[in-house]
Amino acid sequence: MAWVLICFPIIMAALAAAIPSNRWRPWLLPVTALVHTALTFWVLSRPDLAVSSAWLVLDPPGKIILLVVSTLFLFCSFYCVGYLNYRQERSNRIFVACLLTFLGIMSLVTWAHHLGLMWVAIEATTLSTAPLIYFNHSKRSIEATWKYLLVGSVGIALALLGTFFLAYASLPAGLTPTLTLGELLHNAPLLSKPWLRASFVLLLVGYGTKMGLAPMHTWKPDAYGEAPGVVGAIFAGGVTSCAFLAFLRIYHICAAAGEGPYISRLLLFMGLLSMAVAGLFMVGQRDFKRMLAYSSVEHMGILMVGLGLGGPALFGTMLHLVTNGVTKGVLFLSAGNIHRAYASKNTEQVSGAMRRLPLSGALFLAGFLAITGSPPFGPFISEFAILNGAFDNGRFWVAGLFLLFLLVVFMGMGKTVLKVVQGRAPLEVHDTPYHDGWLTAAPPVAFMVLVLLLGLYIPAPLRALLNDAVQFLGSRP
Amino acid sequence: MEMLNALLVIVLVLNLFALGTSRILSVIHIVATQGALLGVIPLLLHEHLSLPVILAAAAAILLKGIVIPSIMIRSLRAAQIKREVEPLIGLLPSVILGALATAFVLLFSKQLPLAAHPVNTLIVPASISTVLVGFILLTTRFKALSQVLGYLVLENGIFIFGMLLVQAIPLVVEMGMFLDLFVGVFVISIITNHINQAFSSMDTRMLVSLKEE
Amino acid sequence: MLSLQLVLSAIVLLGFSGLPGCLLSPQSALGQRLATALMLIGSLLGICGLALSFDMPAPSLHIPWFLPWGQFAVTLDPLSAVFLGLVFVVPGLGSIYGLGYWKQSEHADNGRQLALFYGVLAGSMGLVVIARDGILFLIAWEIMAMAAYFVATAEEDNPEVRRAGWVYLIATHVGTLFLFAMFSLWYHATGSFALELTRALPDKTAGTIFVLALIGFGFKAGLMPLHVWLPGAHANAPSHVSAVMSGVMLKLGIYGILRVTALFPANPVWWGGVLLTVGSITGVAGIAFAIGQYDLKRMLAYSSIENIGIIAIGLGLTLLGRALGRWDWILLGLGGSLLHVWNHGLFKSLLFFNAGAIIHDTHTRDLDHLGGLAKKMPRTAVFFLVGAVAICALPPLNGFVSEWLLYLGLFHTLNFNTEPGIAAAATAAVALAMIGALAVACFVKLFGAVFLGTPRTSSTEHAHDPEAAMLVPVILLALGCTCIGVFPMLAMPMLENAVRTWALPLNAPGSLANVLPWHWITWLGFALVVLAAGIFGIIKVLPRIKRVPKKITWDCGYAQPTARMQYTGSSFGQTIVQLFSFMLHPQTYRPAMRSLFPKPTPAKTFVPDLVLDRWVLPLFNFAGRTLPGVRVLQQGQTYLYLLYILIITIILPFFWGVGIPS
Amino acid sequence: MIETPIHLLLLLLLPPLLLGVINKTKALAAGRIGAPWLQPYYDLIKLMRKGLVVSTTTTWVFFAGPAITLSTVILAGLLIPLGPFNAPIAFTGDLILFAYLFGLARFFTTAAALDTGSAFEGMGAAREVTFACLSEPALFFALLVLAKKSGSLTLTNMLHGPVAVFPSPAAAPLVLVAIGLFIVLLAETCRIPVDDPNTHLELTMIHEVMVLDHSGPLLGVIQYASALKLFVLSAVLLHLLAPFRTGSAWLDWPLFVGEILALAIVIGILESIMARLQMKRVPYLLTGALLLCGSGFILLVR
Repeated sequence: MAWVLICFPIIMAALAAAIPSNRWRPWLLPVTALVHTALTFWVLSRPDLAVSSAWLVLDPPGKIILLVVSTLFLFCSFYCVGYLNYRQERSNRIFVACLLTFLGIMSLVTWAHHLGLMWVAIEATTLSTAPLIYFNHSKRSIEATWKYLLVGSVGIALALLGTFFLAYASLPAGLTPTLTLGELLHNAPLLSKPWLRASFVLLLVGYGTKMGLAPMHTWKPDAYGEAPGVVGAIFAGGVTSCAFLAFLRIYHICAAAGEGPYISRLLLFMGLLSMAVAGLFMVGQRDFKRMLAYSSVEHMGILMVGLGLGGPALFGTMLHLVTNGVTKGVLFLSAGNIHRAYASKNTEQVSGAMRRLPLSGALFLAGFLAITGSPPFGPFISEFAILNGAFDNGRFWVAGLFLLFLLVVFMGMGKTVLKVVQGRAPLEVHDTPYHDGWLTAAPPVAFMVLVLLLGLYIPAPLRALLNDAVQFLGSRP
Repeated sequence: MEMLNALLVIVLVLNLFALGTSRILSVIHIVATQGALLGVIPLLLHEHLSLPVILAAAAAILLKGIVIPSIMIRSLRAAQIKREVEPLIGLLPSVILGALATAFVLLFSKQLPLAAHPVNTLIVPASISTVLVGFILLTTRFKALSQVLGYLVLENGIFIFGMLLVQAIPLVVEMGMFLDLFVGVFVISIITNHINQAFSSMDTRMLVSLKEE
Repeated sequence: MLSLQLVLSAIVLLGFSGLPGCLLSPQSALGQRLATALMLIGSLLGICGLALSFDMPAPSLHIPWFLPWGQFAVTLDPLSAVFLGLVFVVPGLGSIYGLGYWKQSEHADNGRQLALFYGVLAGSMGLVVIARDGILFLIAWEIMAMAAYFVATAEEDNPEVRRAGWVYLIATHVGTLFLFAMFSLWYHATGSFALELTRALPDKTAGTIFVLALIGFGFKAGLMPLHVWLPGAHANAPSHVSAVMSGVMLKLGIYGILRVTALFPANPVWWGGVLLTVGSITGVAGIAFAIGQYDLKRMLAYSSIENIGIIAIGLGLTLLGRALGRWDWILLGLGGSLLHVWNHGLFKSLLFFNAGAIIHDTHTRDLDHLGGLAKKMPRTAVFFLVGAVAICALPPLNGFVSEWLLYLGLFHTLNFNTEPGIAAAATAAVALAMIGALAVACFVKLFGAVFLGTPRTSSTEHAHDPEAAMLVPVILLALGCTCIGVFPMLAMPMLENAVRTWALPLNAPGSLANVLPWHWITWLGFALVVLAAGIFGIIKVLPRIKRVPKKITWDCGYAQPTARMQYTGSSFGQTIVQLFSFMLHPQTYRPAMRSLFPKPTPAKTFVPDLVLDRWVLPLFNFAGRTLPGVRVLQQGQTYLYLLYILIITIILPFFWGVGIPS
Repeated sequence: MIETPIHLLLLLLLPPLLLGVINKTKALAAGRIGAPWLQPYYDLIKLMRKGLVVSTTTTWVFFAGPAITLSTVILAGLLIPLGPFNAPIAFTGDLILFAYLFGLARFFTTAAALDTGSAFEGMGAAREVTFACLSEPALFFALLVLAKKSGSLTLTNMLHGPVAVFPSPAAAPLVLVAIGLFIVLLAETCRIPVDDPNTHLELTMIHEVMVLDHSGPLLGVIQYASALKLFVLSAVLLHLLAPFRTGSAWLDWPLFVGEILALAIVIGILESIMARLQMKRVPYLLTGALLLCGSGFILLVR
């Protein structure tokens, strides 16, 4: 089953590369996405399919990520069709092919239970997404791609070293070195502590680079700023989630090895640092796409904090993966529409989006309120759960800082968003061709509905899945 | 074993050469040699030669020693640029820095709780110091190509460490890693070409239009 | 149970009243009429529900829902009923008023949005009041806050409105974050989000929860110094929105404090002390700042702050009473505050509606551009006067009754002989007296500057009494003020139940209805009216008064008094502003006489907000200037980015085992 | 039950006499013969029979001012016990009503003043409301002290309680309060040193300048009302200063009249030996009163 999920998109990618028509090629995306989502739900409904081999196992966290990635991709794929219709002047062969490949690889990440394989997959996502950032072929996009590649590859290289350390950690104990998650978890307590910790640090930095934790986040604003909005959405919801999953593995091992207190210090430090940095860079941010990038940095930080708090906060963390993913979908897609309508992403030129694009403007505003944790939207539930975790294990300082940074982010982000949305639109923007169409407006609306739904009602299966994930992270086979 | 240690020492020396050389072409050659030498390590490390070991060695020599360097040289030719690297800090200081880092790691490695097998004290320090040298190259060079070279040195360092765990890392994964490395360098060199066309230079100091103003 | 169902359906109706309009065209008046109709039906249903629930055991409803915690738990107890009453009266009247004040046809670009969020605001306020679960409460609370933001910034194409809205947004968000912390701590302490009476918590926890609640809800209620958002938002919102915000939304902050304090079976003395002090400061400072303003609606907004202060004084007395087991203090204090919540809701909306009528015709809020309107809009003048007298707590209107209760309560603290310190609480009565005197000054200034004398500018030329849609709500509110003022005993049973709900554990004899001589209030009210009318009549019918010669004002013999010679509102307030200049810091721009024949230069004086303009904004501007300094770290040099990675990799291991609890 | 009619009679008829006494005292002190005792009555009657001129700018508020002022003062008068006799109207909390009735009067007097649109009257109104901000709290401090002393919230019982200055031991608070109240009385009834009822320099006046435009009956009503106010406040003060009782109603009524006239004489003497304060000094005087009453309260509850 795993192979179908992984290979089908890649085959479709090959097909896309083969199709000549620039206009019809994009339609491969929704088709593939629909099949992929259908398969995903089938797999999730059938526990017996979850194990395909020792290396390919779909455990609860993997299921969550797979669900997020697949849904995100489904909605984005429709948006892509609409978007690429506006960009007929440029060949989308590579774009579509890379997107499809990327879907396959992300599925691989969710299945991989062998850390080496995991690493290969993550590195592959880096490579397959680079052309997406480069889509506009402008000087700026080249620069963004270059930085993304270099910083990303160096980070990933460190992750590789960390993986090796992890394998080596079992040597001093006289065990045969291995990288399969199951075995590592099983003899986690025997692993040599120094190597384990070293590998933890390296993997934190390595996969943290991919997630975009401060101070390894530097590629993020450039990449998100220059890539098309939809790519931003897939990065912020998909790539980061995959990297987080990869990191979750080593976290799991360290927790099983009884390193909890040690790693929680690191995680809290990194998480709060990321939130703080994101907040600082958002203050007075004039480029609303870069602002979204920093918001993504902030939310990676929130995930780290949740992980570091552990216990009751774990549920919130897992939930936040989902809510953050879909909310980012709303923000990036609507931001993309606004960007296109104004042909600028600088708040000096962009204002009055609510009048120029009533739908996208409203969505952008609502998305902002959602992502900053206002009830009744999904992120509120997850962030509040994490806060409860902080209070629950008596870490009042963490809770205080958490709230403080949330406030800073709210102020920094709100200033920019309101500048974009409110006021009168400058006259010249009314003759840009773009107007909200079905394909470009419906997906963000769908995301928004999801966000609202998650804030008021978490479906029982999802809740069960989240609880399983929390259980799983606490367990060791 | 002595053989292996000698090899590793050569690798370390090559690091310092890479730091000290000014012409990009020769740096490429140095890195290529280093890669090829690394390919030999597994053969020396494991006395009874198994298939994965041989394959890994072959792939390493082929890729690190021949394919990637040739790609680099082509893109160097394609880019009609001044052939000197332009270090942030002078060549000599960077050499000294690298030397210090290496020395520090060698001393520090005494503290590391190393496994009884394989009994060799040089592999781990060699790999770590190579990684550090890679970082020094990455952070002190401006030419896109020389930064790529730094990345390669970094990879080499990691590869050395990987040699300890051939049996831990199955062949498929090994190959996957090589593939990634290859594609990575390939894509990067494509991008460097684009940079060279767009900016008519490979100086990454030109690439500062994306920033917080 | 039926009552609760009625109330819930009412809330739903209110909440979605604006929705149909959104499907119609921006100009169609039909949508607005529909919205109003739905609002009114909802309000009527709700009031029926409240009537049914009177003296019944509080109906409640618990529906488990699919969130990690909490459930959909609502209860309709007398305490909620008091606040629900406001929710069902003021917004409904406001939407009628809106039919004339904010015609859909004249405000095509924001009319629908306004109607939509106006309804949402009303509905969410209802939900806030009946919610009995922390999560549900937070959700309703935030919906309310956001809806209020959107209605207050209806005219967001005006930069001033945007600025005011921004300040409001920040303030409300800070408040919400404090509430997050509060509820988290509550959950941590009690193990559930249910808002139900708990066993006594450890003093430290309870105290922290109380302080967090005080700050979180204080932002919404506008307790000083957390009032920063209030004047701007109220001044720049459409008038019926200002009425709802000031009349109802602020009170929900008070409700929050009440609800949270009701969760504890007992409380230490200092809770009461804090509230008494904060209340006194808020009251005096609020009304003093009101006198310093020259903007009609800003004055009203600051006077709202003052009234919140008065209510807070009552709460302080109540908490003090519970701490010392004095039932009479609770009865009088809480009864007075709750009644004042109602009264302020009535007369403040009355005043805002009238202010809206004035602004609607004159297009200015500046007192010094108005004047002499009593002739052009006689009805408005009368109703405004009613509101003004009521808000100054003067007999025979409703304001007096609630403050009377508070005064009595505060005087009761005198006969508490064990601890002398407690009697100091009675000094709050003196603060209340000062507030009263200042309020008279403030509203004489307001009434005089707007309605009396002669018009100061041409802006009042087209002023006239508003149409029926804007007049009917005003009449109803004025009637309400008078009724409560003359027949206060009618309101007492309701208040009594609310008080007993709040003070559930200790329950003592002695009820509001019979501890106080209400009939005297009624009789003296009548006597006052009759006497005044009589004297008025006598003067009128005196033999020589049959025909009164009309001359210009005898300005001490000056033959040509002009409108510009009048005492303006600013000059009227000047003496008091000087008296309180230690607190108000008035700023004056005097014309400088440089040349021999100086050009005409304007002189003006104004009173900036102490907290916002002197502390908060400078702080934020400073932060806004300095924080972006971190950007030097990210100027696009890739090699630096790589260096950061190296550095963090080297730093992180230093967490190695440092102070790890093993 | 004869008390209520007598109370009403005194309340309605006696006040102008106080003015007459004060003026006579001042005249004698100045070495003049002065106007007859009953001059205020003649003035009132004359004013009532005069015609009326009103400004074109005014509205009904202009008439409402005097009417409401008079009615509030009369009601306030009904709450006050005269001498040892109970007030006609007495109920818990009437002291608050007493204070707020004066507030109502202030509201409408000042509104009527602003109604004329004259700078002078606006000035007077501004001063009136400003000084009230200080005298009102002083009054309430006094009320607190009296309530604490007597343990009652009904004016009658309160003033009949142990609140007199000298018979009662530990009277220090009461002395302070008595002085404070006296200053408040002077301010509220616009006597020297706060205000000068018979100057005609508009710029320096408070109360008189507010009524510049009121003529004929309106002016009559206003003057009558201020006389009543003087009477009422003096009656309150007397309970602190002169708690003399004979026990028999036949003697107590005349005794009370004598006391209040004596107080009038005191005021008259004070007015003739003191000069009016500078306008900017008045707040200091009132703050002084506030502090006196306040420290009285502190002394009591410490």
